Amino acid sequence: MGAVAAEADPWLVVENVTVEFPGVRALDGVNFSARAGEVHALMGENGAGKSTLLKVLSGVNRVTDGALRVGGERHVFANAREALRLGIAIIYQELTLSPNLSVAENLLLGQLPQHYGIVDRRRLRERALMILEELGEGNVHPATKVRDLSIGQQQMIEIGRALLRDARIIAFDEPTSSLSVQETRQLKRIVKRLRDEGRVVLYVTHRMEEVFEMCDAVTVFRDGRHICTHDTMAGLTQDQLVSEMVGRDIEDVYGYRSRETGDVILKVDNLEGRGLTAPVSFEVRRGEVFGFFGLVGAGRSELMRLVCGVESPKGGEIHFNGRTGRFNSPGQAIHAGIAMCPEDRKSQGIFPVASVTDNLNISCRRFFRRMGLWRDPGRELDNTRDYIKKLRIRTPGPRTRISTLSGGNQQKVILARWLSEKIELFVMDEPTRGIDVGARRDIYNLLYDLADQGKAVVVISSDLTEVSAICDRIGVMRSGALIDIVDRDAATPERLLGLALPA
Amino acid sequence: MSSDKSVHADAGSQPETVRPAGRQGLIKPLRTLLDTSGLIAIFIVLFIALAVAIPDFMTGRNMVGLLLSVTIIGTIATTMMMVLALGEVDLSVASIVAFAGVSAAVITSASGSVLIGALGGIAAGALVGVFNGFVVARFGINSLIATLAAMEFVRGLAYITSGGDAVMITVPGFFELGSASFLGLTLPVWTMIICFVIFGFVLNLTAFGRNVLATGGNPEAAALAGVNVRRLKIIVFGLQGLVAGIAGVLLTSRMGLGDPNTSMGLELAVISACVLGGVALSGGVASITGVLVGVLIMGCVQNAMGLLNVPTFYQYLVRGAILLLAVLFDRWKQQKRQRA
Amino acid sequence: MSSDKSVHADAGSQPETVRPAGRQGLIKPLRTLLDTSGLIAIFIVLFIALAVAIPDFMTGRNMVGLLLSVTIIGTIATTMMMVLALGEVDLSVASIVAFAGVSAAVITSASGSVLIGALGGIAAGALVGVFNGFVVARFGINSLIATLAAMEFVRGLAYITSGGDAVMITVPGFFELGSASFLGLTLPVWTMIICFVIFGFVLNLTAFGRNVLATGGNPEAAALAGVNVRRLKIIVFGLQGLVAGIAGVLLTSRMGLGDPNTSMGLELAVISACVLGGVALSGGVASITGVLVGVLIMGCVQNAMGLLNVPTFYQYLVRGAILLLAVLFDRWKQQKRQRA
Amino acid sequence: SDDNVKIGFIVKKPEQAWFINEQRAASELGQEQGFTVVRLAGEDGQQVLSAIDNLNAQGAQGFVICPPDVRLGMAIANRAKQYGMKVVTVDDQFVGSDGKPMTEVPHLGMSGYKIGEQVGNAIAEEMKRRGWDMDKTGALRISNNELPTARERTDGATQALLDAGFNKDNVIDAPQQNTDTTSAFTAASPMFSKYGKFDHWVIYALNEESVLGGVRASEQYGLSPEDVIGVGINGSGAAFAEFSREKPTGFYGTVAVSSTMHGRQSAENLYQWITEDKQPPAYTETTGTLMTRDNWQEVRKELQL
Ligand SMILES: Nc1ncnc2c1ncn2[C@@H]1O[C@H](COP(=O)(O)OP(=O)(O)OP(=O)(O)O)[C@@H](O)[C@H]1O
Ligand SMILES: Nc1ncnc2c1ncn2[C@@H]1O[C@H](COP(=O)(O)OP(=O)(O)OP(=O)(O)O)[C@@H](O)[C@H]1O
Ligand SMILES: O[C@@H]1[C@@H](O)[C@@H](O)CO[C@H]1O
Ligand SMILES: [Mg+2]
Ligand SMILES: [Mg+2]
Repeated sequence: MGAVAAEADPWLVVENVTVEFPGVRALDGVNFSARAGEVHALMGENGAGKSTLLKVLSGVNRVTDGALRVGGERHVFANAREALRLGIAIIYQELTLSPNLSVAENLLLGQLPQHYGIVDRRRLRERALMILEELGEGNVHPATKVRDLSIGQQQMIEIGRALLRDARIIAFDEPTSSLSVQETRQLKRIVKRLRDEGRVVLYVTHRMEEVFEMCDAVTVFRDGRHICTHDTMAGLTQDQLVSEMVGRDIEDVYGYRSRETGDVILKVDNLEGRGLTAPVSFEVRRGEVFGFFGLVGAGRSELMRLVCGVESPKGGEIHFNGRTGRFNSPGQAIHAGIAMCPEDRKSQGIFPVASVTDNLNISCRRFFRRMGLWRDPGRELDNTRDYIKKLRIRTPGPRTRISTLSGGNQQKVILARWLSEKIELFVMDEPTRGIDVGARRDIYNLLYDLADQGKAVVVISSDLTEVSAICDRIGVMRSGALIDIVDRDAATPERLLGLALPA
Repeated sequence: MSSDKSVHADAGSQPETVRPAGRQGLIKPLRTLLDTSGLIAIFIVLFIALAVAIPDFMTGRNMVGLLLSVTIIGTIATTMMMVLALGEVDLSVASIVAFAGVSAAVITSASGSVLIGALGGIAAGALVGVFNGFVVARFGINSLIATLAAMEFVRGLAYITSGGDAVMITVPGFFELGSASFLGLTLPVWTMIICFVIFGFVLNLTAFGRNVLATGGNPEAAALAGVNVRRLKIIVFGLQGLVAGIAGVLLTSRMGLGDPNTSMGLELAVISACVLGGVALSGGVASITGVLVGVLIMGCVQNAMGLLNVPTFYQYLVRGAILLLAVLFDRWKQQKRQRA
Repeated sequence: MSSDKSVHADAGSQPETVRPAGRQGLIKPLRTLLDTSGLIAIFIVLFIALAVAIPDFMTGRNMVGLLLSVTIIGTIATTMMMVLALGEVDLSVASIVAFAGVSAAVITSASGSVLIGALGGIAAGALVGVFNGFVVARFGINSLIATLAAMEFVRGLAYITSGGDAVMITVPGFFELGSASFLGLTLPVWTMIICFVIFGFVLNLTAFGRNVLATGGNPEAAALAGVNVRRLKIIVFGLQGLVAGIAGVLLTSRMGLGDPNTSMGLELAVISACVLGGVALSGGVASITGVLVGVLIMGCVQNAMGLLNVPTFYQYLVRGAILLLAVLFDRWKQQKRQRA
Repeated sequence: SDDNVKIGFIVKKPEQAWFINEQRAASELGQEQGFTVVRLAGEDGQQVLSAIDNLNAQGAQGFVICPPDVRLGMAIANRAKQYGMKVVTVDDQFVGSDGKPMTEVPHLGMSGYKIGEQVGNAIAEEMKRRGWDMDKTGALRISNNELPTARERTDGATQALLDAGFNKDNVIDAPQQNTDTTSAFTAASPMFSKYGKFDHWVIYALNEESVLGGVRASEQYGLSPEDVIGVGINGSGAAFAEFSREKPTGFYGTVAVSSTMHGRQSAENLYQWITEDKQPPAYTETTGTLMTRDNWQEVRKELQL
């Protein structure tokens, strides 16, 4: 696979590293090494310790025990600056950009070109343009403010920043979870180039295809422990990898179950509004799992935000469950029986300083009131424990602050928030972003259960395999317009992609 | 910043065991107590030290005096806690106290009725609060600047209402409001206690309180989760105005006059008490026990300085130093706990 | 809050292409002007209205007086802008002004040297600033509470240094600092102008300034990208102290005495001027033009009220209303721009 | 004398030189005569009541007070009665619910209005000496209407000027936001440019700092010291600073009152009331002495400032 054969001596060695947080041993005596010129996948369930390991490399997390060797020398990094100086660049799982600065400034943050402290605007622009070209984002202007970019583009900026570090070791933490199809392709090219240049590339992902397509070696973690390393992908099967990750066999992740559909529950007629370039009409039936596919920025989220009362439509009608009319606020929609689980976990989903249980019960706690007056923390806790079990949420307890959970586990809590609502139509925007295979299986099952009960589910997903595998019908959007609605049987990945790509 | 993130969960061993950490089995108030124990510890040590060192400190009459001296700050701190939990701030409270007091005095004198006067004053306060909430929620104006404007404006109203001079109250019944006593404590003290109980309850045991915290933690997420953020803000600011209005009316009654110049700088004292009590200015974090302790620490220090005859200028140094040390110590305890 | 997030991206025809909005091709100062144009428009309209309505307003002497009256707020606002851009706040500036002024007076009188006295005063200010920065950066103490403590403490120091009374200056040369003039403008005015130039330059054109904005926008991101956040904070607070110190020394020289009671409440005026000028309290957003306009609006309003003989009590109303209306109007323009 | 006597001395502005002096003088007297003086601040009604509670907790037998608002008299007197403490007022006399001074509480002080009149008379005399045409003279009244005592003083001065034949229309108000130099400067600045028609100016305010602010603004406008007569009130460092300048400025003089005497005398009155049960006189009025560049050192010594 690799164009340049990997060197014999590992450039990066992690020796017996342990990292402890209050209530959690995130890494437990981990040994691991990676060679220059290889792409090394790190895999494992949510909360297995992948991100923690990367943060040890970048000096963000301190080790309780153990050591790092880079190029044969022992290091303990006190902070991010030191790690950067030693040639380690990380693309973190959560975006770390400064929203009001320009793209160029974000790309070169921490190493702005300067003469005696004065920023060299020309060089800044040139370097930014160069790297944007390389990222395949040539149409992003370097002076654009980062907050005006889509999440995918922001993720690419994040990657560009790491590339500009010219680092010897470069680590990606679930980079593709918010990238579009083209962006993912571009990323794959970049990763390949990095490998060919003889760098150490660490690659964290939950997507099997990527591992088999891009990586030269894979290490699996479970519960903070190193489980196994495959130095070559030859002879390794997906099933084997999955069972090493989750400790059990999963035959078909998607496990689609067919069912009868009922009456129309949602009917959208010629809806117009921000983000849409043409009026949109579609129907969703009870018992149906309806998917929206499209490239990032195709307008799927915007469409469902208009439906769910997050933003107000400029025209068109919405009929839901016997009532006609738009919702003026998400609250109104939820009370009527539509809930939307947002796509951007960090900015739209979690309350970072609040506990898992407060995050989970924020909306549904109205069902747990005592005498209809004050809340019932006991029943809220029961509900939380219930979902901790159902979704295998890895947390020291229901009262742990959510910001200390791993990314995937935070996502599960947000999902549980909506799963515990009493709703008729459930809209999920990129629900499985960053979620491990085992848990995805559980989530799909919960969706099917909802549909079986006669409710309806709308899934927005950029994961082609996922939409085509779990949905009964799929609406494909492109550039703000609904292009076509495809039945499950006709929904081959090629067909969907063909519809979604600009003509 | 980073230190903000970490939590107070106990050290465990096996990550997969999702067992409730030891403390989490305890009842809620006790847990809160432990959570804010850094500050509570400071308070207890301070209190004991003062009681031992200053003979007059622990006397009953001094305790009553101490309580009385923190009533305004304490009462208003309970709603300021809600405002801060929401991620907002209210600088207009001192002006509201003055305006409500003056209004109550004027209305009482004009109408001859204590009830109408008191209600009028309180209503004036609540109105200002609702207006603040409206400006902040409806127009998305930063609350610091909105309430700074209100602070000027309302102080001006207080001067205009009173003509610049303190307004004397002619109806004798009015004085009883401030001095009516029950179980040895006067109405202002009871009001403070009741506010602590009510807002402690609201914050912890109602959906409203949790929504306030959620909104403070991430307003966008809260709106998407169905919280009516706008209404919430108007209500919280309205409550703040209402409570400041009550405090103003009681103050006027205790003083026997509505003084438009009263309580200058009160807003900063109230906010410090809250922040000292662990309320995050960035929103989303608040504890009623913390606020109580914050208020008491500030009151004890001030009281002790009076008893010790500390010269005025040095009182500034002591207040500044205590504030800083208390926060530093709290921070240090938190960090130690994190490492443990 | 949600309104904060939305942007002025063009209503998308082609969603994939994020092309630079037309404005972004323009040169920087012009763009900044347009960005803050809401406020600049207000200012221009206000200025013309005042010039037309009040005959004495546009006289050269009144303009000089106006400029002089905003020197302290203006000078300190330039560094406050940096502090706010960093996502922090400094409440201790008024105390620093007093302390630096008193120190300069005392040192000058003791040493007999104007240079030593002035430098001593400035150094006192810078020291307080560095201390603030250290407490905030090293211990992660919330800057509002840290500088509130400093505000008390340093005011106390000013009283103690001066013995509570205004300190007279025995060296005549000291008065020249405040009255030395060049091209018809005195040193305090030049100092303000120079501060605007320097900090405008620092904010927009230096790596330091961009790092300040980046840190304010997302401190974690900045730290991860290798920005030395701690050093940055200490420097910015240090600069704030230094500049407040300079302002204090110049004030003392202008007034001819070191007054420990001076400038009470200045911190709020400075912060309002900044926020009025579009500086976000949450950090990461600042513009020097905005701050300039904010300072000038406040100065013009105050000056005009004097010329118009507005009764004192109504001045409160006017100040509050202007502040609110200016921010409301700005908000409204922003929203209109977003929709356009 | 009695070792156990403890009295409070509560003032409305503990940071002001005036009150610092008063409290210091009282303490010194206490040391001489063997009683304790507890110095407390009472910047608003709430603080005053706390201070009284605090005194009660310490077992004080009475207190001297300069109240933040004269109308707090009833509330303060009631509180004191409740604790069995004796009260005397200094500087500012309590006003009862009828709007008249509360004569039952012994008072020592100067009338704000009368001290203001002294200022006005001093200005009028100096104007005459300089031979100014009153019609070409503006009077800058730096006012602070939020503070009743300030208003009394400026009203007194204004009245004295009018009585001396000053033209009412030439009295210009410059409201300040604070009581310090800077706020007076800001308030005064626009007035000079607005009323450029006047050749001469007289300046008065509630205290020296504020008058100084006005004088600085006049200098800024370009008026020479000969064309300005500023007269302050109090006799504090601000005035001394100005008098010790090399050259005379527009700050002509100040009506100095002996804060030291006020502090000592009021404390002594109270002490004797407590120990000898000798009720002090209901009203002791003090007056000020005009202090100018020529005589300031002697007056300062005389008044023990
Ligand atoms: N700052 C922290 N404080 C406390 N616990 C933490 C902290 N950071 C991580 N953890 C815990 O460490 C464990 C490992 O988390 P980590 O983020 O490394 O998982 P991950 O493998 O990256 O998972 P995911 O696939 O969901 O991103 C989790 O149980 C998490 O709760
Ligand atoms: N706040 C905003 N202001 C202006 N335009 C916006 C805003 N948010 C989204 N858009 C635009 O609306 C269009 C649709 O975006 P949307 O997020 O709905 O796409 P999507 O298909 O859901 O993709 P994703 O996978 O990123 O969620 C895009 O052109 C986007 O740039
Ligand atoms: O405020 C004044 C003070 O400045 C001093 O002059 C004494 O009287 C008080 O009323
Ligand atoms: Mg992770
Ligand atoms: Mg989307």
